[in-house]
Amino acid sequence: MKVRALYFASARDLAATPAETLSLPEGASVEDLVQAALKLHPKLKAVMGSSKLSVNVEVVPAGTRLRDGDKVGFLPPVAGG
Amino acid sequence: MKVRALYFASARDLAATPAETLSLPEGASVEDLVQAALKLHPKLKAVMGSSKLSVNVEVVPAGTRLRDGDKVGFLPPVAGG
Amino acid sequence: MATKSRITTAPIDPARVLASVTDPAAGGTVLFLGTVRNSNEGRPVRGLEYQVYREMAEKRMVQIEGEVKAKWPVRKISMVHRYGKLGIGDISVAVAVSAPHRAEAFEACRYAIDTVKRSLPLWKKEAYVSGKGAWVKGDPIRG
Amino acid sequence: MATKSRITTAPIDPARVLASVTDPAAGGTVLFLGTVRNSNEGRPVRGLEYQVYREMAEKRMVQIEGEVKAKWPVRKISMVHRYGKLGIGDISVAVAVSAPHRAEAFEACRYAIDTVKRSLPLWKKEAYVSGKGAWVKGDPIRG
Repeated sequence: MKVRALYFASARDLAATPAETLSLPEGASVEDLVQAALKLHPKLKAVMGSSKLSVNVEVVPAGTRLRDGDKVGFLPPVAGG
Repeated sequence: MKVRALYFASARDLAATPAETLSLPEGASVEDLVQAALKLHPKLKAVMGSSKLSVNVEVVPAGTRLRDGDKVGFLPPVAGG
Repeated sequence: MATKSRITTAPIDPARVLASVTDPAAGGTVLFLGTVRNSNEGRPVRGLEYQVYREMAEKRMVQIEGEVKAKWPVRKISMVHRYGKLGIGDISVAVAVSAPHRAEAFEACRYAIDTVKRSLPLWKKEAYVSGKGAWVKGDPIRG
Repeated sequence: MATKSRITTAPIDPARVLASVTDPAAGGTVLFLGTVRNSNEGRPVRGLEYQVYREMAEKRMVQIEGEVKAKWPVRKISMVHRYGKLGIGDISVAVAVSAPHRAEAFEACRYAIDTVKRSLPLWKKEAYVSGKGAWVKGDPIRG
Protein backbone atom coordinates (compact mmCIF):
# COMPACT_ATOMS: atom_id res chain seq x y z
CA MET A 1 0.00 0.00 0.00
CA LYS A 2 1.01 3.61 -0.43
CA VAL A 3 1.10 6.12 2.43
CA ARG A 4 1.83 9.83 2.26
CA ALA A 5 4.37 11.19 4.78
CA LEU A 6 4.02 14.91 5.64
CA TYR A 7 7.01 16.59 7.30
CA PHE A 8 6.68 19.86 9.22
CA ALA A 9 9.07 22.49 10.61
CA SER A 10 12.37 20.95 11.77
CA ALA A 11 11.26 17.53 10.46
CA ARG A 12 10.78 19.11 7.03
CA ASP A 13 14.24 20.68 7.18
CA LEU A 14 15.85 17.36 8.17
CA ALA A 15 13.94 15.31 5.59
CA ALA A 16 14.68 18.03 3.03
CA THR A 17 11.19 17.56 1.60
CA PRO A 18 7.71 18.66 2.64
CA ALA A 19 6.08 15.35 1.72
CA GLU A 20 6.63 12.04 -0.04
CA THR A 21 4.83 8.81 -0.80
CA LEU A 22 6.17 5.63 0.81
CA SER A 23 5.33 2.04 -0.09
CA LEU A 24 4.63 -0.23 2.87
CA PRO A 25 3.43 -3.83 3.24
CA GLU A 26 -0.25 -4.34 4.06
CA GLY A 27 -0.86 -4.17 7.82
CA ALA A 28 2.03 -1.80 8.47
CA SER A 29 1.79 0.54 11.47
CA VAL A 30 2.73 4.19 11.98
CA GLU A 31 5.91 2.93 13.61
CA ASP A 32 6.77 0.95 10.44
CA LEU A 33 6.28 4.13 8.42
CA VAL A 34 8.59 6.02 10.77
CA GLN A 35 11.27 3.35 10.37
CA ALA A 36 10.96 3.57 6.59
CA ALA A 37 11.26 7.36 6.75
CA LEU A 38 14.32 7.13 9.01
CA LYS A 39 16.00 4.83 6.51
CA LEU A 40 15.54 7.47 3.81
CA HIS A 41 16.36 10.41 6.12
CA PRO A 42 18.58 9.30 9.05
CA LYS A 43 18.80 12.92 10.33
CA LEU A 44 15.08 12.80 11.17
CA LYS A 45 15.99 10.77 14.24
CA ALA A 46 17.01 13.99 16.05
CA VAL A 47 13.39 15.17 16.29
CA MET A 48 11.47 11.91 16.60
CA GLY A 49 11.80 11.80 20.38
CA SER A 50 9.89 15.05 20.80
CA SER A 51 7.54 14.70 17.83
CA LYS A 52 3.98 13.43 17.65
CA LEU A 53 2.45 11.58 14.74
CA SER A 54 -0.91 12.04 13.10
CA VAL A 55 -2.97 9.93 10.75
CA ASN A 56 -5.43 11.93 8.67
CA VAL A 57 -5.29 14.96 10.99
CA GLU A 58 -5.72 13.00 14.25
CA VAL A 59 -2.79 12.50 16.64
CA VAL A 60 -2.33 8.74 17.12
CA PRO A 61 -0.12 6.26 19.00
CA ALA A 62 2.79 4.75 17.05
CA GLY A 63 1.13 1.32 17.03
CA THR A 64 -1.81 2.52 14.91
CA ARG A 65 -2.42 0.41 11.79
CA LEU A 66 -2.23 2.23 8.47
CA ARG A 67 -4.42 1.91 5.43
CA ASP A 68 -3.71 2.63 1.78
CA GLY A 69 -3.90 6.36 1.09
CA ASP A 70 -3.42 7.46 4.71
CA LYS A 71 -1.58 10.71 5.41
CA VAL A 72 0.92 10.59 8.26
CA GLY A 73 2.08 13.89 9.77
CA PHE A 74 5.45 14.27 11.48
CA LEU A 75 4.69 16.96 14.08
CA PRO A 76 7.59 18.47 16.05
CA PRO A 77 6.71 20.46 19.22
CA VAL A 78 4.29 23.22 18.21
CA ALA A 79 4.58 26.95 18.81
CA GLY A 80 1.72 28.85 17.24
CA GLY A 81 0.13 32.11 18.35
CA MET B 1 -19.19 81.91 50.28
CA LYS B 2 -20.63 80.37 47.16
CA VAL B 3 -20.47 76.66 46.37
CA ARG B 4 -21.62 74.89 43.23
CA ALA B 5 -23.80 71.81 43.71
CA LEU B 6 -23.72 69.26 40.87
CA TYR B 7 -26.52 66.67 40.71
CA PHE B 8 -26.22 63.45 38.77
CA ALA B 9 -28.58 60.71 37.59
CA SER B 10 -31.44 60.11 40.05
CA ALA B 11 -30.22 63.04 42.18
CA ARG B 12 -30.56 65.27 39.12
CA ASP B 13 -34.08 64.00 38.47
CA LEU B 14 -35.09 64.61 42.09
CA ALA B 15 -33.46 68.06 42.30
CA ALA B 16 -34.95 68.86 38.88
CA THR B 17 -31.76 70.69 37.96
CA PRO B 18 -28.26 69.61 36.87
CA ALA B 19 -26.50 72.20 39.01
CA GLU B 20 -26.98 75.30 41.12
CA THR B 21 -24.99 77.74 43.23
CA LEU B 22 -25.68 77.79 46.95
CA SER B 23 -24.61 80.42 49.48
CA LEU B 24 -23.14 79.07 52.69
CA PRO B 25 -21.51 80.64 55.74
CA GLU B 26 -17.70 80.55 55.89
CA GLY B 27 -16.46 77.31 57.43
CA ALA B 28 -19.43 75.27 56.21
CA SER B 29 -18.91 71.54 55.57
CA VAL B 30 -20.13 69.23 52.85
CA GLU B 31 -22.82 68.09 55.29
CA ASP B 32 -24.01 71.71 55.64
CA LEU B 33 -24.24 71.93 51.86
CA VAL B 34 -26.28 68.73 51.77
CA GLN B 35 -28.69 70.12 54.38
CA ALA B 36 -29.08 73.32 52.35
CA ALA B 37 -29.77 71.27 49.22
CA LEU B 38 -32.32 69.12 51.05
CA LYS B 39 -34.17 72.24 52.17
CA LEU B 40 -34.49 73.30 48.52
CA HIS B 41 -35.20 69.77 47.22
CA PRO B 42 -36.73 67.55 49.94
CA LYS B 43 -37.11 64.66 47.49
CA LEU B 44 -33.31 64.37 47.30
CA LYS B 45 -33.42 62.62 50.65
CA ALA B 46 -34.43 59.38 48.93
CA VAL B 47 -30.97 58.96 47.36
CA MET B 48 -28.71 60.52 49.97
CA GLY B 49 -28.34 57.28 51.92
CA SER B 50 -26.74 55.48 48.96
CA SER B 51 -24.95 58.48 47.43
CA LYS B 52 -21.35 59.62 47.77
CA LEU B 53 -20.19 63.22 47.71
CA SER B 54 -17.23 64.76 45.94
CA VAL B 55 -15.43 68.04 46.27
CA ASN B 56 -13.62 69.10 43.12
CA VAL B 57 -13.67 65.60 41.62
CA GLU B 58 -12.46 63.78 44.76
CA VAL B 59 -14.82 61.67 46.86
CA VAL B 60 -14.76 63.05 50.41
CA PRO B 61 -16.32 62.43 53.85
CA ALA B 62 -19.34 64.57 54.77
CA GLY B 63 -17.34 66.44 57.42
CA THR B 64 -14.99 67.97 54.85
CA ARG B 65 -14.74 71.78 55.07
CA LEU B 66 -15.70 73.72 51.96
CA ARG B 67 -14.08 76.74 50.40
CA ASP B 68 -15.51 79.45 48.19
CA GLY B 69 -15.87 78.22 44.62
CA ASP B 70 -15.80 74.52 45.46
CA LYS B 71 -17.83 72.11 43.33
CA VAL B 72 -19.75 69.45 45.23
CA GLY B 73 -20.96 66.41 43.32
CA PHE B 74 -24.00 64.38 44.41
CA LEU B 75 -23.08 60.90 43.19
CA PRO B 76 -25.73 58.14 43.33
CA PRO B 77 -24.52 54.53 42.95
CA VAL B 78 -22.64 54.29 39.67
CA ALA B 79 -23.21 51.89 36.77
CA GLY B 80 -20.90 52.60 33.88
CA GLY B 81 -19.50 50.20 31.32
CA MET C 1 -1.98 61.87 22.23
CA ALA C 2 -2.33 65.10 24.17
CA THR C 3 -5.72 65.70 22.60
CA LYS C 4 -7.00 62.20 23.29
CA SER C 5 -10.49 62.24 24.71
CA ARG C 6 -11.43 59.43 27.06
CA ILE C 7 -15.06 60.53 27.42
CA THR C 8 -16.99 61.20 24.24
CA THR C 9 -20.41 61.30 22.61
CA ALA C 10 -18.93 60.10 19.31
CA PRO C 11 -19.23 56.43 18.28
CA ILE C 12 -16.24 54.40 19.48
CA ASP C 13 -14.06 52.98 16.71
CA PRO C 14 -12.36 49.77 17.96
CA ALA C 15 -9.75 49.94 15.19
CA ARG C 16 -8.65 53.35 16.43
CA VAL C 17 -8.46 52.19 20.03
CA LEU C 18 -6.36 49.20 18.95
CA ALA C 19 -4.11 51.40 16.83
CA SER C 20 -3.38 53.55 19.88
CA VAL C 21 -1.81 50.62 21.75
CA THR C 22 0.30 49.10 18.97
CA ASP C 23 3.88 48.63 20.07
CA PRO C 24 6.80 46.72 18.52
CA ALA C 25 7.62 45.09 21.88
CA ALA C 26 4.06 43.83 22.40
CA GLY C 27 3.31 40.15 21.78
CA GLY C 28 -0.25 40.24 23.06
CA THR C 29 -3.04 42.79 22.90
CA VAL C 30 -6.41 42.43 24.62
CA LEU C 31 -9.37 44.62 23.76
CA PHE C 32 -12.58 44.71 25.76
CA LEU C 33 -15.71 46.22 24.28
CA GLY C 34 -18.85 46.83 26.29
CA THR C 35 -21.95 46.91 24.09
CA VAL C 36 -25.59 47.73 24.73
CA ARG C 37 -27.59 44.53 25.12
CA ASN C 38 -31.16 44.05 23.94
CA SER C 39 -32.26 42.95 27.41
CA ASN C 40 -31.36 43.29 31.07
CA GLU C 41 -32.57 41.05 33.86
CA GLY C 42 -35.11 39.54 31.49
CA ARG C 43 -36.54 42.87 30.38
CA PRO C 44 -36.34 43.96 26.71
CA VAL C 45 -34.27 47.13 26.31
CA ARG C 46 -34.47 49.65 23.47
CA GLY C 47 -31.33 51.52 24.35
CA LEU C 48 -29.39 53.28 27.09
CA GLU C 49 -28.66 56.83 28.05
CA TYR C 50 -25.38 57.48 29.85
CA GLN C 51 -24.78 60.44 32.07
CA VAL C 52 -21.27 61.29 33.22
CA TYR C 53 -19.41 63.61 35.57
CA ARG C 54 -16.94 64.21 32.83
CA GLU C 55 -14.17 66.09 34.61
CA MET C 56 -14.03 63.47 37.36
CA ALA C 57 -14.32 60.53 34.96
CA GLU C 58 -11.41 61.72 32.83
CA LYS C 59 -9.24 62.13 35.90
CA ARG C 60 -10.12 58.66 37.17
CA MET C 61 -9.35 57.08 33.83
CA VAL C 62 -5.88 58.62 33.86
CA GLN C 63 -5.42 57.27 37.40
CA ILE C 64 -6.56 53.77 36.38
CA GLU C 65 -4.17 53.79 33.43
CA GLY C 66 -1.31 54.71 35.75
CA GLU C 67 -2.30 52.04 38.26
CA VAL C 68 -2.40 49.36 35.55
CA LYS C 69 1.03 50.37 34.27
CA ALA C 70 2.40 50.16 37.81
CA LYS C 71 0.93 46.70 38.42
CA TRP C 72 1.71 44.95 35.13
CA PRO C 73 4.50 45.26 32.54
CA VAL C 74 2.09 46.62 29.94
CA ARG C 75 3.38 48.57 26.96
CA LYS C 76 0.31 50.72 26.31
CA ILE C 77 -3.20 51.12 27.61
CA SER C 78 -6.06 53.07 26.10
CA MET C 79 -9.63 53.50 27.26
CA VAL C 80 -12.64 55.44 26.09
CA HIS C 81 -16.21 55.66 27.41
CA ARG C 82 -19.14 57.01 25.45
CA TYR C 83 -22.08 58.89 26.93
CA GLY C 84 -25.43 60.19 25.73
CA LYS C 85 -27.99 58.03 23.95
CA LEU C 86 -26.87 54.62 22.70
CA GLY C 87 -28.77 51.99 20.74
CA ILE C 88 -28.58 48.18 20.87
CA GLY C 89 -25.14 46.99 19.79
CA ASP C 90 -23.48 50.37 20.25
CA ILE C 91 -20.12 50.29 22.00
CA SER C 92 -20.30 52.06 25.38
CA VAL C 93 -16.76 51.43 26.55
CA ALA C 94 -13.47 50.17 25.11
CA VAL C 95 -10.30 49.20 26.95
CA ALA C 96 -7.20 48.04 25.07
CA VAL C 97 -3.95 46.83 26.61
CA SER C 98 -0.76 45.73 24.86
CA ALA C 99 1.96 43.82 26.70
CA PRO C 100 4.94 41.59 25.95
CA HIS C 101 2.94 38.44 26.82
CA ARG C 102 -0.72 37.54 26.77
CA ALA C 103 -1.15 36.66 30.46
CA GLU C 104 -0.43 40.20 31.62
CA ALA C 105 -2.46 41.71 28.78
CA PHE C 106 -5.53 39.70 29.85
CA GLU C 107 -5.09 40.43 33.56
CA ALA C 108 -4.44 44.13 33.08
CA CYS C 109 -7.40 44.59 30.71
CA ARG C 110 -9.72 42.72 33.07
CA TYR C 111 -8.57 44.79 36.02
CA ALA C 112 -8.96 48.02 34.06
CA ILE C 113 -12.55 47.38 32.97
CA ASP C 114 -13.55 46.09 36.42
CA THR C 115 -12.14 49.27 37.95
CA VAL C 116 -13.81 51.45 35.33
CA LYS C 117 -17.16 49.88 36.20
CA ARG C 118 -16.72 50.43 39.93
CA SER C 119 -15.06 53.78 40.13
CA LEU C 120 -16.16 56.00 37.26
CA PRO C 121 -18.87 58.61 37.88
CA LEU C 122 -21.15 57.24 35.17
CA TRP C 123 -24.81 56.36 35.27
CA LYS C 124 -27.08 54.68 32.78
CA LYS C 125 -30.79 54.81 32.25
CA GLU C 126 -32.41 51.96 30.41
CA ALA C 127 -35.08 52.71 27.85
CA TYR C 128 -37.45 49.75 27.98
CA VAL C 129 -39.40 48.50 25.02
CA SER C 130 -42.47 49.07 27.23
CA GLY C 131 -41.76 52.81 26.96
CA LYS C 132 -40.61 53.46 30.50
CA GLY C 133 -37.06 54.02 31.67
CA ALA C 134 -35.07 53.63 34.86
CA TRP C 135 -31.60 54.28 36.20
CA VAL C 136 -29.69 51.03 36.40
CA LYS C 137 -29.09 50.06 40.00
CA GLY C 138 -25.39 50.37 40.70
CA ASP C 139 -22.99 50.41 43.61
CA PRO C 140 -21.60 53.36 45.56
CA ILE C 141 -18.65 54.81 43.69
CA ARG C 142 -15.31 53.48 44.92
CA GLY C 143 -13.54 56.43 46.52
CA MET D 1 -19.89 32.15 7.21
CA ALA D 2 -19.50 28.94 5.24
CA THR D 3 -16.56 30.40 3.36
CA LYS D 4 -14.82 31.71 6.48
CA SER D 5 -11.13 30.88 6.48
CA ARG D 6 -9.50 30.34 9.84
CA ILE D 7 -6.01 29.87 8.40
CA THR D 8 -4.76 32.49 5.96
CA THR D 9 -1.73 34.20 4.48
CA ALA D 10 -3.66 37.50 4.23
CA PRO D 11 -3.17 40.24 6.83
CA ILE D 12 -5.65 39.89 9.70
CA ASP D 13 -8.14 42.75 10.01
CA PRO D 14 -9.23 43.09 13.67
CA ALA D 15 -12.31 45.12 12.68
CA ARG D 16 -13.52 42.25 10.53
CA VAL D 17 -12.92 39.69 13.27
CA LEU D 18 -14.86 41.87 15.72
CA ALA D 19 -17.68 42.38 13.23
CA SER D 20 -18.06 38.61 12.93
CA VAL D 21 -18.95 38.28 16.65
CA THR D 22 -21.35 41.21 17.03
CA ASP D 23 -24.61 40.12 18.60
CA PRO D 24 -27.54 42.11 20.04
CA ALA D 25 -27.57 39.92 23.16
CA ALA D 26 -23.86 40.49 23.86
CA GLY D 27 -22.84 42.92 26.58
CA GLY D 28 -19.13 42.14 26.48
CA THR D 29 -16.70 41.30 23.71
CA VAL D 30 -13.07 40.35 24.22
CA LEU D 31 -10.56 40.31 21.39
CA PHE D 32 -7.07 38.88 21.68
CA LEU D 33 -4.43 39.75 19.11
CA GLY D 34 -1.07 38.04 18.97
CA THR D 35 1.55 40.23 17.31
CA VAL D 36 5.15 39.66 16.25
CA ARG D 37 7.52 41.13 18.83
CA ASN D 38 10.84 42.77 18.04
CA SER D 39 12.66 40.44 20.43
CA ASN D 40 12.41 37.02 22.05
CA GLU D 41 14.34 35.84 25.09
CA GLY D 42 16.53 38.91 24.80
CA ARG D 43 17.38 38.37 21.14
CA PRO D 44 16.40 40.98 18.51
CA VAL D 45 13.99 39.52 15.97
CA ARG D 46 13.38 40.74 12.42
CA GLY D 47 10.28 38.71 11.79
CA LEU D 48 8.70 35.28 11.91
CA GLU D 49 7.80 32.61 9.44
CA TYR D 50 4.86 30.39 10.33
CA GLN D 51 4.38 26.95 8.93
CA VAL D 52 1.06 25.16 9.37
CA TYR D 53 -0.57 21.79 8.80
CA ARG D 54 -3.56 23.60 7.45
CA GLU D 55 -6.14 20.82 7.17
CA MET D 56 -5.48 19.74 10.75
CA ALA D 57 -5.35 23.28 12.10
CA GLU D 58 -8.71 24.23 10.61
CA LYS D 59 -10.31 21.14 12.09
CA ARG D 60 -8.85 21.85 15.52
CA MET D 61 -10.05 25.44 15.44
CA VAL D 62 -13.60 24.28 14.75
CA GLN D 63 -13.26 21.86 17.68
CA ILE D 64 -11.97 24.60 20.00
CA GLU D 65 -14.85 26.89 19.02
CA GLY D 66 -17.33 24.14 19.83
CA GLU D 67 -15.61 23.41 23.14
CA VAL D 68 -15.74 27.07 24.16
CA LYS D 69 -19.44 27.30 23.30
CA ALA D 70 -20.13 24.21 25.41
CA LYS D 71 -18.21 25.56 28.42
CA TRP D 72 -19.38 29.20 28.49
CA PRO D 73 -22.60 30.97 27.49
CA VAL D 74 -20.87 32.78 24.66
CA ARG D 75 -22.86 34.27 21.80
CA LYS D 76 -20.22 34.07 19.08
CA ILE D 77 -16.58 33.13 18.73
CA SER D 78 -14.26 33.77 15.81
CA MET D 79 -10.61 32.93 15.35
CA VAL D 80 -8.07 33.28 12.58
CA HIS D 81 -4.37 32.41 12.37
CA ARG D 82 -2.00 33.75 9.76
CA TYR D 83 0.94 31.86 8.30
CA GLY D 84 3.86 32.60 6.02
CA LYS D 85 6.27 35.49 6.58
CA LEU D 86 5.30 38.14 9.13
CA GLY D 87 7.08 41.33 10.13
CA ILE D 88 7.32 43.08 13.51
CA GLY D 89 3.88 44.24 14.65
CA ASP D 90 1.99 41.99 12.24
CA ILE D 91 -0.97 40.16 13.75
CA SER D 92 -0.36 36.40 13.78
CA VAL D 93 -3.55 35.32 15.52
CA ALA D 94 -6.88 36.84 16.51
CA VAL D 95 -9.55 35.40 18.80
CA ALA D 96 -12.81 37.26 19.46
CA VAL D 97 -15.58 36.19 21.83
CA SER D 98 -18.89 37.91 22.52
CA ALA D 99 -21.03 36.99 25.53
CA PRO D 100 -23.83 38.43 27.63
CA HIS D 101 -21.39 39.47 30.39
CA ARG D 102 -17.73 40.34 30.48
CA ALA D 103 -16.55 37.64 32.91
CA GLU D 104 -17.43 34.81 30.56
CA ALA D 105 -16.10 36.72 27.53
CA PHE D 106 -12.70 37.11 29.22
CA GLU D 107 -12.54 33.50 30.42
CA ALA D 108 -13.65 32.03 27.12
CA CYS D 109 -11.23 34.15 25.07
CA ARG D 110 -8.34 33.28 27.37
CA TYR D 111 -9.15 29.58 27.19
CA ALA D 112 -9.45 29.72 23.42
CA ILE D 113 -6.07 31.36 22.80
CA ASP D 114 -4.34 29.13 25.38
CA THR D 115 -5.77 26.08 23.61
CA VAL D 116 -4.84 27.44 20.18
CA LYS D 117 -1.24 27.81 21.36
CA ARG D 118 -1.05 24.28 22.72
CA SER D 119 -2.97 22.26 20.22
CA LEU D 120 -2.66 23.75 16.76
CA PRO D 121 -0.17 22.20 14.32
CA LEU D 122 1.70 25.47 13.80
CA TRP D 123 5.40 26.21 13.94
CA LYS D 124 7.33 29.44 13.80
CA LYS D 125 10.86 30.23 12.76
CA GLU D 126 12.40 33.40 14.07
CA ALA D 127 14.48 35.51 11.71
CA TYR D 128 17.12 37.13 13.91
CA VAL D 129 18.64 40.52 13.24
CA SER D 130 21.96 38.64 13.24
CA GLY D 131 20.85 36.95 10.02
CA LYS D 132 20.27 33.46 11.34
CA GLY D 133 16.97 31.81 12.05
CA ALA D 134 15.65 29.02 14.25
CA TRP D 135 12.43 27.16 14.95
CA VAL D 136 10.95 28.40 18.19
CA LYS D 137 11.11 25.69 20.84
CA GLY D 138 7.59 24.56 21.58
CA ASP D 139 5.76 21.78 23.35
CA PRO D 140 4.45 18.49 21.98
CA ILE D 141 1.07 19.06 20.37
CA ARG D 142 -1.83 18.30 22.70
CA GLY D 143 -3.56 15.27 21.21
